[in-house]
Amino acid sequence: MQSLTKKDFLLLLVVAFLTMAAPIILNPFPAGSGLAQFNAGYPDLMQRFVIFGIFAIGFNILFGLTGYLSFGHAAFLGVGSYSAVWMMKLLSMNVIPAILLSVIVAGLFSVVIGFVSLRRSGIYFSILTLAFAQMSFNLAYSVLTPITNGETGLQISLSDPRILDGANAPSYPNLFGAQMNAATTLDFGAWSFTFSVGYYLCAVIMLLAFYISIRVFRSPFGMMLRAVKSNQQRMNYTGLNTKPYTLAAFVISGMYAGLAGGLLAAMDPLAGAERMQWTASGEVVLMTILGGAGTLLGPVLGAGFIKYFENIFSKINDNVLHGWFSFMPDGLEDMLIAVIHPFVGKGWHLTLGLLFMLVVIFLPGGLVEGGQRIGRVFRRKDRNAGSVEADAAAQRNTPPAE
Amino acid sequence: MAILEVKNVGKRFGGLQALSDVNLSVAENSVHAIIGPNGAGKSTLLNCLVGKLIPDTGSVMFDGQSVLGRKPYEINQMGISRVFQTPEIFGDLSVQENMMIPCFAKRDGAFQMNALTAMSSQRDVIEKAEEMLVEMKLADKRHMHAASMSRGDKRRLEIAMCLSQDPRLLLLDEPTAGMARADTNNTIDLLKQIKDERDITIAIIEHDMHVVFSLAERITVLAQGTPLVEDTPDNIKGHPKVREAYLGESQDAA
Amino acid sequence: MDAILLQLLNGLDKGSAYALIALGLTLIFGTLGVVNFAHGALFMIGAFCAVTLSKIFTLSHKASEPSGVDFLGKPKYDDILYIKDWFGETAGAWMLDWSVPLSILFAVPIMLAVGFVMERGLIKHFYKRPHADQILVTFGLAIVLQEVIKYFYGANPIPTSAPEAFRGSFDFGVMLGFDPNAIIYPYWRLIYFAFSALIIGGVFAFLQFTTFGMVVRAGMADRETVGLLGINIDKRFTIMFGIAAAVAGLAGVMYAPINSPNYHMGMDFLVLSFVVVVVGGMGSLPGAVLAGFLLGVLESFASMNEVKNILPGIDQIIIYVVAILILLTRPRGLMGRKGVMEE
Amino acid sequence: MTFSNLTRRGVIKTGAAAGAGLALPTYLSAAAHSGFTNAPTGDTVTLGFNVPQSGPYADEGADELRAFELAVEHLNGQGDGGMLNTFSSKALEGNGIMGKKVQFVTGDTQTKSDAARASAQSMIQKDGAIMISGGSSSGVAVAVQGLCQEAGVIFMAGLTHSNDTTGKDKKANGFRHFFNAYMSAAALAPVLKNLYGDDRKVYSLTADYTWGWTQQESIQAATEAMGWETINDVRTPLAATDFSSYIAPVLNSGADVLVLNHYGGNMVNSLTNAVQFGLREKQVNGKNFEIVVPLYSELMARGAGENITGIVGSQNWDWKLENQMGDRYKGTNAFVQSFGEKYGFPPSQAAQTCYAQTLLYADAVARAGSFNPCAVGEALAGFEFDGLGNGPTLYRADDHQCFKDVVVVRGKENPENEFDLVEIVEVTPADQVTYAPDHPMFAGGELGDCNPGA
Repeated sequence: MQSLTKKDFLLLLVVAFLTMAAPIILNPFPAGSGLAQFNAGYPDLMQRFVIFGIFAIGFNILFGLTGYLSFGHAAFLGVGSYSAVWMMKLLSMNVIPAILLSVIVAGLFSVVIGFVSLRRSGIYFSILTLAFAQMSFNLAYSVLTPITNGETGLQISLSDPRILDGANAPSYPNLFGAQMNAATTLDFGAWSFTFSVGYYLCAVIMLLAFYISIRVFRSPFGMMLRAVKSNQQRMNYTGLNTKPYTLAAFVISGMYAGLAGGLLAAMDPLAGAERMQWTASGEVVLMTILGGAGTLLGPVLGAGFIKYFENIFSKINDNVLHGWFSFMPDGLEDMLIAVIHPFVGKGWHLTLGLLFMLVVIFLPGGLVEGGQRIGRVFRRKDRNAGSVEADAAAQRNTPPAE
Repeated sequence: MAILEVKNVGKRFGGLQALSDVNLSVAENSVHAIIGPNGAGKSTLLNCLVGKLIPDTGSVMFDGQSVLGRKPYEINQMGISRVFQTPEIFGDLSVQENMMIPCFAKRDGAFQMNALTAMSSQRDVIEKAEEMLVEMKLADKRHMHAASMSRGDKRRLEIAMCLSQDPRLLLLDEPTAGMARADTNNTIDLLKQIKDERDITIAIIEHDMHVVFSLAERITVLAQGTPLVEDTPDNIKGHPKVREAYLGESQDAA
Repeated sequence: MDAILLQLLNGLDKGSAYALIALGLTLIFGTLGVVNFAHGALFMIGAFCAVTLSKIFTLSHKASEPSGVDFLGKPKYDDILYIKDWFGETAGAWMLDWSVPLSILFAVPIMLAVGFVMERGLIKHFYKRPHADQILVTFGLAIVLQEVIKYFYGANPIPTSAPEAFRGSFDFGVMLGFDPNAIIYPYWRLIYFAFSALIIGGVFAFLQFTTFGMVVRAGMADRETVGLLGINIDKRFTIMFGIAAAVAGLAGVMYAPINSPNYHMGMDFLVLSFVVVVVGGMGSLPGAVLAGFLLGVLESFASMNEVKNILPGIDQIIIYVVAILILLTRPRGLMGRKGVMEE
Repeated sequence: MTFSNLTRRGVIKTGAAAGAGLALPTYLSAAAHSGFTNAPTGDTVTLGFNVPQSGPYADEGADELRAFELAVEHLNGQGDGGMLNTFSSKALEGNGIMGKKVQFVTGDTQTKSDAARASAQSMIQKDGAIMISGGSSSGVAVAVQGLCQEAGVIFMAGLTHSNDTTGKDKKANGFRHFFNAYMSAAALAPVLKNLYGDDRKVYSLTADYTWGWTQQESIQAATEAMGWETINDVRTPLAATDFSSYIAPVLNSGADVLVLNHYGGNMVNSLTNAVQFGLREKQVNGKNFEIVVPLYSELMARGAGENITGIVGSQNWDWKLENQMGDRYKGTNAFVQSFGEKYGFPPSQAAQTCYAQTLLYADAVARAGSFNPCAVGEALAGFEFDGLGNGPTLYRADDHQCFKDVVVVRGKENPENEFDLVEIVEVTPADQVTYAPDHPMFAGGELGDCNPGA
C-alpha cells in the first residue's frame, strides 16, 4: 500500500472500515421496532451491495475513465454466473475455482466482444455492446437452455458429479469448508447483528477490487484512459495507440463484471438469464452515473443506493405504514398513508425514477458531489473557527486531483 | 540531405482533384513553409504526411522510410509530431498530465500495460515533463485544468508536448490562426527559439505572411493542388506567379 | 412465394411502427442532440390517450331499477353510459366504436403539450450536459411516466378495439391469383401502414417545404451558425420536440388496437427503436425510416419456419445480428453523418 | 440461512468484546438453538408473501396479495372465516397458528428469479419469515423453491404451471397447490374431442422457454393420443410483442386448430393478433377454425377483451364453480363471499390458490403441532382434504403436487362485466388428470430430504 497517496490510503481505510462494520452500521434500528424496516444489515442485501459495488467499480474503469458507454456489461455478469455454477456442478462446491473460472471466462468474452465493438465509438459502440448482450440474453433464455437451463436458471442439484468433492464435502458453496450461508447473530439488547461468512468473503474481495481500482486510476495507464476520453486525436498524434488501451479497459471491466457474477453465484448458487438482459446492463450504467462516473467511490454508492431501494422500499406495504402512523388520529393517519402509498411497496420504481431525476438535476456529479457539497458546508464552518483552522480548510478546498 | 521527400503525390475526393503531382523535399534542420490560397490543398497534403489520409498516387518518405499505410501513431513514433490549427490538448487533464503523456509515449511506445504502476515511481517521466514545463514557462500552471487556459497557453502547451518527444520533424498547421498580434509574435519568437536551440526540422503551413517570412528558410507555394514554385523567401516575395495566385488574392481581400 | 409475399407485407407493417418511433427519436437526436430514453414512454402515453378516451366514453351512471343480482347476491344496477344519454343510442354507440380514430384528435394537442412541457421544463437544461446525464434523467422520467400510468390503469393490458368496420381482414391472395386464405391481412394493420406512411411523408414534407423546416434542417447541420444568423432556434427546437412527441404519440394511438396497451410497452420498444435509429445512422431521418422498414422485414422473414428450421432461434436475435453487421460494415449506420454522437 | 454457529463460548467472547461499552448480550439468538430456521419465539409468527408487484404480472400479484391478507385475517379469527368454515380439517381455531398471531411481510419478485430470491432472502434473513408463498411464474417458483430448500423454510408455491416445479425441480420443502401443464392437457383433451371431433390438425405457437415447452409437450401428447395431428410447432421469442409474423402463415398451413402455449402478455398479444387475422371466422378442411389457449387466466382474459369469445382453455379454479357444478366444490362460495365483500369483485384463480396454500400451511402446522418445516412437510405430504373450493384433493407425498379436478372454460359470448369473461364448459375429474410420479415428463429430479435449516 506504500504506493498510494495519503488521501487515497485514507479513502481505502474508510471504505474498509465501513464494509467491515457494515453488519452493525446498516442495522441502526432495534429489531422489531417500526423503523427496523429500514435496516439493511442482513447478509443477502449486504452481499448484493458489495457485489454490485464490484460490478460498478469495474464498469467505472471503462466508462468513467475512457468515456466508452457500454450497454452490454450485464452479459459478462451473466457469463460469470453461469461459469461459476457450472464449476460448482462439475468440480467442487469450493467457491475459489468457481470465482476464478468466472473471471477468466468473462475476460475471454470481453476480449471478443470488446475487440469487435471498439471498432466504433460513441453511440455506435453502445449499440454494438447492447446488441451482443441482448443476443446472449435471448439465446440463453431459449436455444441455449441445455447450458443455461433457460427461464428457470441454472441451479446446483444433488446429482451433480462434483469430481473434486469427497463424500462428506458440504453441499453448499463454501470456502474450504466454511459455508457461505453460515452466520452468527449477536444480540445487544434490542439490536441484532448478523455476521455471515459469505458477506465477509465478498467484502474482502470488494476491498481488493477497490484497491486495484485506485491503483488503476492513479497509474500511467489510468491517465492514458482519461486522455482517451479527453482527446483521441491528440492521443493518435502523440504516438499512442488508443485501441489496446480501450480494449484493456474493456477487458478489465468485463473481468470485474465476471467476478461480480461469480460471487453472486457463490453466495446463492443460481444463474438466471435475466442477469444478462439490457435492463441489468442499464442498471450498472445508472449506478455509475448516479454515484458519480469517474470518481472512485461513486459507483459503490450508486450500487448501494439502487439496491437499497429495490430491496427495502419494495417491502413497505400498507400494513407497515399503518404500523408506523398508528399513533396518529385516524383521519390524519389515513391521509398520510394515502400520500405515501404510491411511493413505496409496489410503487418503489416511482421513487427510484424521481430520485434519478432529482440527483441528476441537482447534483450533476452524482452522489459523490452531494457528499462533497455537504463536506464543503462543514468546512466553511470550520473556516470561521480560527486562523489556523482556516488555513487547513483552505488547503483542503483545493480541487481534488480526480 | 532531405528528411522528408514527397514524390508525385495525388489525392482525389470524388470529383475533386485535391492534390496532383505534388513533389516536395524538406531539408533536415530547416524551416520549410507551405503557403497557398484557401483550397490549395495544404491541409490535404499535411494529412497525407501524418497518416490521416492515404494518397492515391506517389510516395512519402521520411528519413528514408515510407510513411504510406502507417497509422498516425506509428508515424508519430517514427519522429513526426503535429501541431494543429486549433490546439489539440487533453482538456480534461491537468497541464502537468498533458505534459507527461507524450513523455510516456516517447519512453514506452504506442502501448504499455502499466495499470498497477504507481505514478510516483515514474521519476524519469515526471522530471522530463517538469523540465519541459519550466522551459516553456508553463510551470506555474502545472495544476491547472488544461481546458481553462488561454488560447496562447494552449498553443504553447501543445508545442511543448510535441517537443517533449524530441521529434525529428515538427509539422505546424497554421499555428497562429486566430491569434492576436502579440500572441502571434510570441509564437514566432518561440518557434525561432526552438529552431535555434534544437536539432529539428520544422514544416509549417501558414496563411500569415508575417509569420512565414519571419521564420521560413524555404517556401513552397501550393495552388490548386499542385506546387507552383519552391524558393527562398526573398525570391518568393517578388515572384510574379505567386503574386498572381496568392498575394494578389490577399491584396484584394485587404 | 405467397409465404414470402405475406411476410414482406407483414415486415412492412411491423417496420412502419419501428420507423414511426425511430423518426421521432432521431428528430430529437438530430435537432437537440439529446438522447431521449423517455421516447418509448411517449409512445406508451399515446396509446393510453386512446385508452383514456374509450374510458371517458364508457363513463356511466347506475340505472335506477335493479336488473338482477350480482355475484354476492346483492341487487345489481346496470351501467348506463353518459354518451348514450347525451348523444342518443346510435350516435353514442358510434362514438364508442370509433373511439380510437377519434382519440387522434384528442392525442395531438395532448402530446404536443407533453412535448413542450418536457422540453421547456427538463430537457432544455440538459443540452450542454454529457449524454450520460441525459440518459439518466430521461430514463428516470420514463420510469416516472410509466409508474404514473400503472398507478391509474394497472399493469394488465387494456383491450382497445378498432372500429367494427375495420376488424376483419383482407384477402390479397385472391387479388393476386393465389388461393384464398394464402395472403390475408387485417384491415387495421393496413390502415396502420398507410397512416405511418402519411405521417412520415408529412414530417418530411414539413421539413422540406416550409421555412420552419428549412431552419430546423439547417440547425441540425450546424446549430451555431444558424444561431448566429439571429434566428431563434431554441423556440423552433421546442416545437420540434413537441412534433416528435406527437409523432410518437400518434404511433401509440394507432397501435392500441393492434396490441392491447400496457404500462411497460414503451420500454419494450425503447431498445428496439434505439437500434433502429443507430442502424439508420445518427441524425438521419431517411436513415431511421429505411432502417425501420429493413429491420421489420428482416424480422418477419427470420420468423418463417423455413428459416427457423435452418437456424434455430434466429428470430430471437436477427435484429441484433443485422445491427452488428451493418455497424461493422458501415461505420455510421446506413445514412449517418460524420461526427454525430461519436464521442 | 444456516446458523452453523461457532462454539457458544466463542460467540459470547466476541459478543462481549464487540459489545464493550454498549450493553452485554442479553440472550443469544433463539434461531440458532431451536433446531430450525426462524423458529417463532414470541407470540407471533411471520409469513412471507412474495408476489410480483412490478412488471407485467403486477395486477396478478396484487390479487394474490389480497388473498393472502384475507387468509391472514381469517387465520387470526377476524372477518367471516371464509373457507375455514368449509375446510375438512378442523385443526385451525381462528386464534392464529398454534395460538401465535399471524403477521406477514410482502416483497416484489419483479417476475425475475434473481429479484425474487433477493426478496425471499430478505424475508427469511431479516424478517424471520418461516414460510414463503406467492409468485406468478414458474421460473420464479423454481428459483424461490430452491432457495427455501437451502434456507430451511417451507415454500408454498403460488401460480406456477410448469411441470418442472413438481417434476425435475421438485424439492422436499416445496409444495404446489396449483395444477400443471400435464393436467391442463389431460383435462382439455376429452373436452376438445367432444367439441371439435377427433380429426384435427394442430398448429401451435409456443413461448420459447421451459414453461412453454412443457406445456406444448403435454398438449401434443394428449391431443395426439386422441387422434389429432400436430403439423407444426413454432417457438416464439419471449420478448415478442407482435406475433403477426407467426400468426400470418397459420391459415395457409392446412391446420384447423391453433394452440397458443403462451401466458401473460404473450397470450394477450398472440390471441389478439390471431383474431385480427380473422382465424376465428375461417373455415379450413371444411371445419371451423378453432383456437385453444391451454392455460387461462382471468386477468389475461381481461387483457384480451372480446377476443377470447368462444376460446377454450383450462383453469385451476373458477369463482362460479360451486354455483354451477354443485357442492362438490364447496368452499368456493364462502371464499368468493368474503373476498367479494372485502374487495368488491370476485377473486381470480391465482388468489384462490394463494389463499388455499396459506390455509393448508397453517393447518399442517396445527396438525403437526410444530413449526418445524420437516414436521409441517410430513403433515402436508399425503394429506387428503376437501372444502377449499376444488373438491376432494390429495397433496401427493411423492412429489408434493395437489391432485384435484380441473376446470375447462370457454370465453363467454356476451360477458356481463370484466369479471365474468369465461363460462365453465366441464370439469375433468381428478383421476383423469392424475399421472404416475415417475411419468417421463416429470422425471429427472428428486425431492431429497427436508431441510429444517439450523
